[in-house]
Amino acid sequence: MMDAPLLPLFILLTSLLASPVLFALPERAARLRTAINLGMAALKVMLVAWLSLKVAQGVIYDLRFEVLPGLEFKLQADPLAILFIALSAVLWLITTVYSVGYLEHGPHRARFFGFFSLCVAATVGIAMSGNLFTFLLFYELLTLATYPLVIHCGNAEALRAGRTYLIYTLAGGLVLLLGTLGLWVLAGTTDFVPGGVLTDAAAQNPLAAQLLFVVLIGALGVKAALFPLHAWLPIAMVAPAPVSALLHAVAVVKAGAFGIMRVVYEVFGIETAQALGMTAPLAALAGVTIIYGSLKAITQDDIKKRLAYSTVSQVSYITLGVALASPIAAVGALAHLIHQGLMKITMFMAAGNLAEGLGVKKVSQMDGVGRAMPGTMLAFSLAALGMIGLPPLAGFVSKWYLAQGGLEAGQGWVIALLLGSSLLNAVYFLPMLHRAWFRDGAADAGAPARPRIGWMLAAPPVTTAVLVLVAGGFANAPFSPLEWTRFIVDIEYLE
Amino acid sequence: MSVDISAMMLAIFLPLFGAIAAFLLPRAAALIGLVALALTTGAVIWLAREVWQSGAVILPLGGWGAPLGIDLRADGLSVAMLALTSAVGLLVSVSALDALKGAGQSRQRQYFWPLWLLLLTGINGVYLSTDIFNLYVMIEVIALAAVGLTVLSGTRAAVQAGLEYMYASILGALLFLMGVGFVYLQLGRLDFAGLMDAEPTGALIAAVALMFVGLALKTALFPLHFWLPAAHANATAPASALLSGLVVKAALYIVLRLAQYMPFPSEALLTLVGMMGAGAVIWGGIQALRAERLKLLVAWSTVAQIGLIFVAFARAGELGLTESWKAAALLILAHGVAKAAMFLAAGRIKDEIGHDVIRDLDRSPIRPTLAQFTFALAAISLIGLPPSLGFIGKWALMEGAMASGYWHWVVVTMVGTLMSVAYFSRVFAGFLRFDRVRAPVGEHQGWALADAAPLTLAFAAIGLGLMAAPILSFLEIGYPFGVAP
Amino acid sequence: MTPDLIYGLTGIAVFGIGLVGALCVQERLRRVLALKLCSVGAGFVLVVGAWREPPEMPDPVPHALVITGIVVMVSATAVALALIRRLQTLEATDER
Amino acid sequence: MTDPLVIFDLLLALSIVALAVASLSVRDLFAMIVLFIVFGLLSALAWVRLSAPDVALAEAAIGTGVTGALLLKTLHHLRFVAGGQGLRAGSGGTSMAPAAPVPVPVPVGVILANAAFCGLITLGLAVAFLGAPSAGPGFDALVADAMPDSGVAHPVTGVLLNFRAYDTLMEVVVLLAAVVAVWQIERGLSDAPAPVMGEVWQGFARLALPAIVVIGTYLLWVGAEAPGGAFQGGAVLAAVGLLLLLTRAYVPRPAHRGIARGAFVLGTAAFALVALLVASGGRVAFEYPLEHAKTLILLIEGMVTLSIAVTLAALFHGREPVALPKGGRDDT
Repeated sequence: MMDAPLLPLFILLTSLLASPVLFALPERAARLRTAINLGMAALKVMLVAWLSLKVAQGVIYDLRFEVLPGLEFKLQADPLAILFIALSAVLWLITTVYSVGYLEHGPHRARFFGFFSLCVAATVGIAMSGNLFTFLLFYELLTLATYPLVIHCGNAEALRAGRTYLIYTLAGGLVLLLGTLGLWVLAGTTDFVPGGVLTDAAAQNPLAAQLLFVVLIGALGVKAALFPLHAWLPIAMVAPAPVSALLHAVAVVKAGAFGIMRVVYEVFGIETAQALGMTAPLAALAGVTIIYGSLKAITQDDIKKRLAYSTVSQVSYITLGVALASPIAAVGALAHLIHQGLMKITMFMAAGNLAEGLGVKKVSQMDGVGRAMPGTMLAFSLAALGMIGLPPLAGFVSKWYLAQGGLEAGQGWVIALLLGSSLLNAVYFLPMLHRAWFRDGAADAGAPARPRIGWMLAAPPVTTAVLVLVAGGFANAPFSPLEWTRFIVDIEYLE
Repeated sequence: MSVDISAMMLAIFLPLFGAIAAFLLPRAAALIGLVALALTTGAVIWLAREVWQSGAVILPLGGWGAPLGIDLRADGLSVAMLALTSAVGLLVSVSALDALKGAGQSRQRQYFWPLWLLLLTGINGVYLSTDIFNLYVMIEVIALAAVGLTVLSGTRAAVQAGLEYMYASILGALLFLMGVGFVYLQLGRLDFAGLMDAEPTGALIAAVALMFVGLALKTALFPLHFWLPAAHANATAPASALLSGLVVKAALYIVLRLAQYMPFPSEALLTLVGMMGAGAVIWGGIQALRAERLKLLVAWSTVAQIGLIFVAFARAGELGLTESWKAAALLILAHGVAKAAMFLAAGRIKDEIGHDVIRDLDRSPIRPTLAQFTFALAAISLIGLPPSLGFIGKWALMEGAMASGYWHWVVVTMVGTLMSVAYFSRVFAGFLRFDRVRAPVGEHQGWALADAAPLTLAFAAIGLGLMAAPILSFLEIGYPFGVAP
Repeated sequence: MTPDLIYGLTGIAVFGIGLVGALCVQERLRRVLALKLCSVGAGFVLVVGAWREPPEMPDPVPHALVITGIVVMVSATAVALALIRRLQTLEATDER
Repeated sequence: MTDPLVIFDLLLALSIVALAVASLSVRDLFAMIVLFIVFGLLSALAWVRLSAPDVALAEAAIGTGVTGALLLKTLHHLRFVAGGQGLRAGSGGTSMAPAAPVPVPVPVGVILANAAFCGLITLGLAVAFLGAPSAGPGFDALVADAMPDSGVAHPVTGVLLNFRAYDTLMEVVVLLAAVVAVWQIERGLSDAPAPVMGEVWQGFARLALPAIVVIGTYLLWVGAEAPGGAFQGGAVLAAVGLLLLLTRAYVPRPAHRGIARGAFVLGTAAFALVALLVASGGRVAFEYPLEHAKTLILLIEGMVTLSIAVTLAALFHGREPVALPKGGRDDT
C-alpha cells in the first residue's frame, strides 16, 4: 500500500471541507446533501481504517506548520489519537444516518449539517492534535460548531440553554488558553510527548506546575463535565436527539476527557503528576462526580436529563482511570472512552426514537414501550445493562480493568466506588427497563401499537447496540478497542 | 527623459490623482475609484516586494534628506499597514458599489469616491512619513476626509456625530501640533531620527504627553472615546467600515512609531496608558452590552478593541516595549480586517431587514444568512478565538504579559474576552431565534454578490491567523524596535 | 524679559484659554473659535522657537510650518462651520 | 535700551490674552467674532514683532480675515434659519417652536473641573516652555547652506516650496479635502439668500477692508524681495472673490461647477505632477533640477495661488451651486 504522509490532513479535511459545501446547498437539495454527508462519513471511516493499519505497522505521521515563532500547528497520529478518531469516525457515520432520518422535514437542515460536519472535524482535530496549542484551536472550534446545534430549535428555551452552554465552554476555553500560555511560558513547548514535557520545570517550580495542573484540568473539566463544572450538560438537553447523542458520546464530553488524558499523560507525565501530588485529588474529584451524577440521575423524570446525569457520572470513569496512575486502570479508562461512547449513543438515539415515535419523553411515560418499539428498546436495554456493568457487555470490561487498576494502585476504595456506582446505575436504569418491558402501556392506549419510524432511525441504535455486545464479547480480539488501548498504555507507561 | 517612479510615491500619489479625477468626473467616480484602488494595491505589492528583498527603503524627497527635507521610509510595519489599508480598502470599495447603488444616493456616490481616495492619500502618507510635522498635516487630511465620509448619509444624527467628531479631530490635531512645537523648541528638528536618544527634558515630556493625548483623542482611547460610537454607528456602512477598520489605525500607528523613537519617559506613564486601555475594554464592553442597535454595538466594540491594543502595547512594561509593539501590530491588523467585515455585514443586515434594533432582529422573517455568517466570523476574530488573527494577537499579548509577570493585563484581557462573548452572543441570539416570527422563514434569503466582499474580509480575519509567522517576520523587516534604523 | 519669553507664555496662555473653551463651551460657533485660539497658541510657540536675537535672522522652517498650520486650520474651520450650518438647517426642518 | 519695546511687548501680550478671554466669554456672537478678528490682527502684529512677517501676513489674511468671514457667514446663516423659524411659528400660530435647540447646560462643577484641568495643563506647558532652551539649534545653518540650491531667494519660500514642498502639497490637499467635504455636507441645503452687505456685513467690512488693503500693500513689498507668498497672495485674491460674492457682482451658477472643480484641483494636480515628473536622471520626487527650479517653483506657486483663491472663496460661499428641484432637497 502506498504511503501517504498527508493522511491525517485528509481525514481532517473530509469533514472540514464538507462543511462549507453543506452550508451552501439550498434547503431543498436533500438528496445531494444526504449523499455528501454519507459519502464523506464513509470515506472518513475508510481513511481512518487505513491510517490505523499504518500506525499499527509503526508508521509515524507528523505534520507541522509554524504559526508563531516556535509555536506550531501540529497534527500527529499516535495510537491514542487513532482510538479517538476511530470512535468519532464510526459514530459519525451512524449518527449521520440517524440525523438524516431525524431531521427529514425539519427546518435549517443546511445549517445543521454544516455545523454537524464542522463539529466532527473539530473532534478529529482534537484527537490528532500534536500539541496543546493545536488542541486549543480545535477545542474552541468544537465549542463554536456545537453552539448552533444546541440551539437548533431556535426557541427561547434553546437560546437560554445555548447561552449557558456558550458561557461555560468559552470560559473554559479561555482558561485553557491561559493554561496553554502558562505551559508555553513554563516549558517553552506545548508538545504532547509521552512522559511529559514538564519534568524539569516541575522540579524547579512545583507550585507553578501544580497551579498549571489545576488550571488545565479545570479548563478541560468544563467539557468533561467534572463536578462542579457540569451544570451546562443537563441544560443542553434541549438540543435535537442526534446532537445530544453526538455531544455525549463523542464530541464534547469526550473532548474534555481526552484532553485530561493528554494533559496527564503527555504534558505532565504520569510520574510528574504523581510527584506533584495532583493525581489523588483528581481521582477523588472523579469519584465524587461519579456518585453525584448517579444520585442526580435517579431523581430525573425526563429521560434525556437522566441520561445526561448518567453521562456526568460515566465520563468520570475515564478521568478516574487516568488519575489512578496504574497501567491497568489506564486500560480501563481508555476502553471506557470507547465503550461509554457506544452505549451512550445507543441510549440517546433510542430516547430520540421514543420521543419521535411515541411522544414519550419522561420515564413515567415509558410503560409498555418495549412492546411498541421492540428493536429500539432492545438496543436501549442492552446499552443500559452494559452501563450497569453486566458481563459480557462492554461496560463490564472497562469497569473490570478499572477495579483491577485500583487494586494495583493500592486504592481499595475504588472497588467500593465502582460497586456503589453500579448499584446506583441499576437503580436508575432498571426501573426504566421494568416499565418498558413489564408494564402495560394503558396510559398510552391512544398511541398506535406499532409506530412507524423509518429505518434510518431504527437501524442506528440497533447497530451500536450490536457493537456494545461485540466490544465486550470479543474484547481480546486484535483491533478491538481493548487491544488497542493496551497498545497505547504500553507507550504511555513505558516512555 | 524617463521618470524614476518609486513605489512609495505611487502609494501616495495614485489615490491623490484618483481623487482629483473622481472629483472632476463625478459620473465615472466609481470606476476611477476602483481603478485607483487597484493601482494603489499594485504599488503597495511592489513596495512590499522591494522591502522584502532589500529591507527598509528610504526616499529623501527633494533630495535634501532629513532633517532639512522630508524622508519617506517604508519598513515591515509600514508596509503591513499599507497592505491592510489597500486590501481592506479595495474590498470595502467593491461593497460600496452595492451599498450606494440606490436611486436616491447619486450625490453620496459622487462624493464617496473623492473623499475616500483623499482619505487613502492621507492614511498612506501617515504610514510612510518620518516627520512629525508632516504627520500633523497627514492626520488633518485624514480628519477632513473622514468627517466628510461620516456625514455622507446626511441624516441629522450623522451630521451631529460628524460635528462632534470634527471637534475632537481638530482638538487632537492641535494638541499634536503643540507637541510638535515643543519638540522643535527642545531639539530643533522634526524628523524621527532626530528624536532618538534625546534626554527626556521637561519640554520633551510635555511634547510626548501632548502628542499622546492628541492621538488618543484621534484614536478614541478611553476616556477620550466619546465621539466615536455615534460617528461610526451613524455613517453609511462602507464609511463605517473605513472609519473603524482603517482611520483609527492611523493614529494608533503614530503612537507605535513615536514609542519607537521617543520611549515613554517612565514605567508609570506606560502603566497609565495600559490602564486607559483597560478602562476602554471594560467600558466599551459595558456599553456594547447595553447598546440597542447593531451598529452601535459594533462601534462600542471598536472602543473596547482599541483599548485592548493599548493594553497589548503596555503589556510588558518599559523593558518589554521592544517586543510589545508586535502584539499591538497584530491586533491592529486583526481588528482592521475583522471590523471592516463586521461593519459591512451589519450594514447588509440592516439593509435586508430594514432596521438594526438588536432586540427585534429575531422578529424578522428575513434572514440574510450570509451576512449573519460573516458577522459571526468577524466576531470570532474580534473575540479572539482560534485560529483567527485576533487570537494570535491576544496570544502574543498574554504571553508577553505572563512572561514578565504582569498578571493584571492577563486578567484584563480575559475579562475583555468574556465581555465580547457576552455582547456578541446577544446578536447571535437574534440571528438564531425563530419562535418570534409569524411569517415563514426562508433560510437562504438575502444571498447577494454584495456579501462577497465582507465574507472575504471575514475569512481573511480568520485565516490570517495561520499566517502569523510570516506576517511577524515581515513586520520585523527594517524595524528592530529600539535599534537605530 | 525678552520677547520670546513674553510671547511664548502668551501663546501657551492662549492655547490654554482655547482648551478651556473647547472643553467647556456648548455653543457650536464658540467651540470652533476656541479651537482656532488653540491653533494660534501653537503658532506662537513655533514662531517664538524660530525667533533669534536680532540682528540674527529667524529660522524660516517654523515660519513655513505655521503658515501651513494656518491654512490647515482654516480648512478645518470651514468644514466645521459647514457642518454647523447643515445641522442647524436639519434641526429647523425637523422641528417644523 | 529695550525698555520701551518690552513695555510694548507686555502690553500687546496682555491685550492678546485679554481678547482671547473676552471673545470666549462675551455673550453676543457677533461681538465674539469682532473681538476674535481684533485678536487675530494683534497676534499678527506680535508675529511681525517676532520677525515673522510671512506668518503675520498669513494669519491676518487667512487665519483672521477668511476665518472671520466664515464665522460671520455662519452666524448670518444661523440667524436666518432661526429667524425664518420664528416667522413661521408666528404666522402659522400652531405651535410655539423654540428658536434653537438649547443644549443641556453643563453643570458648573464639571466646567470648573475642566477649567482647573486645563489650567493645570497650561501651567505644566508653561513650566516646560521655561525649561526649554531659549534658542534651540534649529534649521538655520541647514537652510542657509541649502538656499543657493533652492532656486529662490526667500528662505520661507524655499522651505515651503522646496525643502518641505511635500508638506505644502499636502496642505493644498487639505484645502481640496475641505472644499470637497463642504460641498458634500451642504448639498441641497435650503436656499438661504446669500448674505448681502447688511448690518452684519458692514461691521465686518469696516474692520476687514482696511486690513485687506494694508495686507495687499505689504504683500507687494514682500514680493519685491521674494518671488513668493502663494498663500498670502491667494488669500488676497480670495478677498476679492468674497467681495464679489457679497456684492452679488458674481453669483455662482450650476454651469460654473466644472470650472470651479477644475480650479480647486489645479494647484494640487500641477504641484503633484511637477513633483513626480522631475524624478528622472538620478533625481527623486520633488527634486527640481537647479536650472529650472525657479521656473518650476513659480509655475507651482501661480497654480496654487489660483487654486487657493478660488477654494477659499468657495469655502466662504459654501454650498455647491446646484439647480434645486422646487421644494426640497434632492437627496439625503
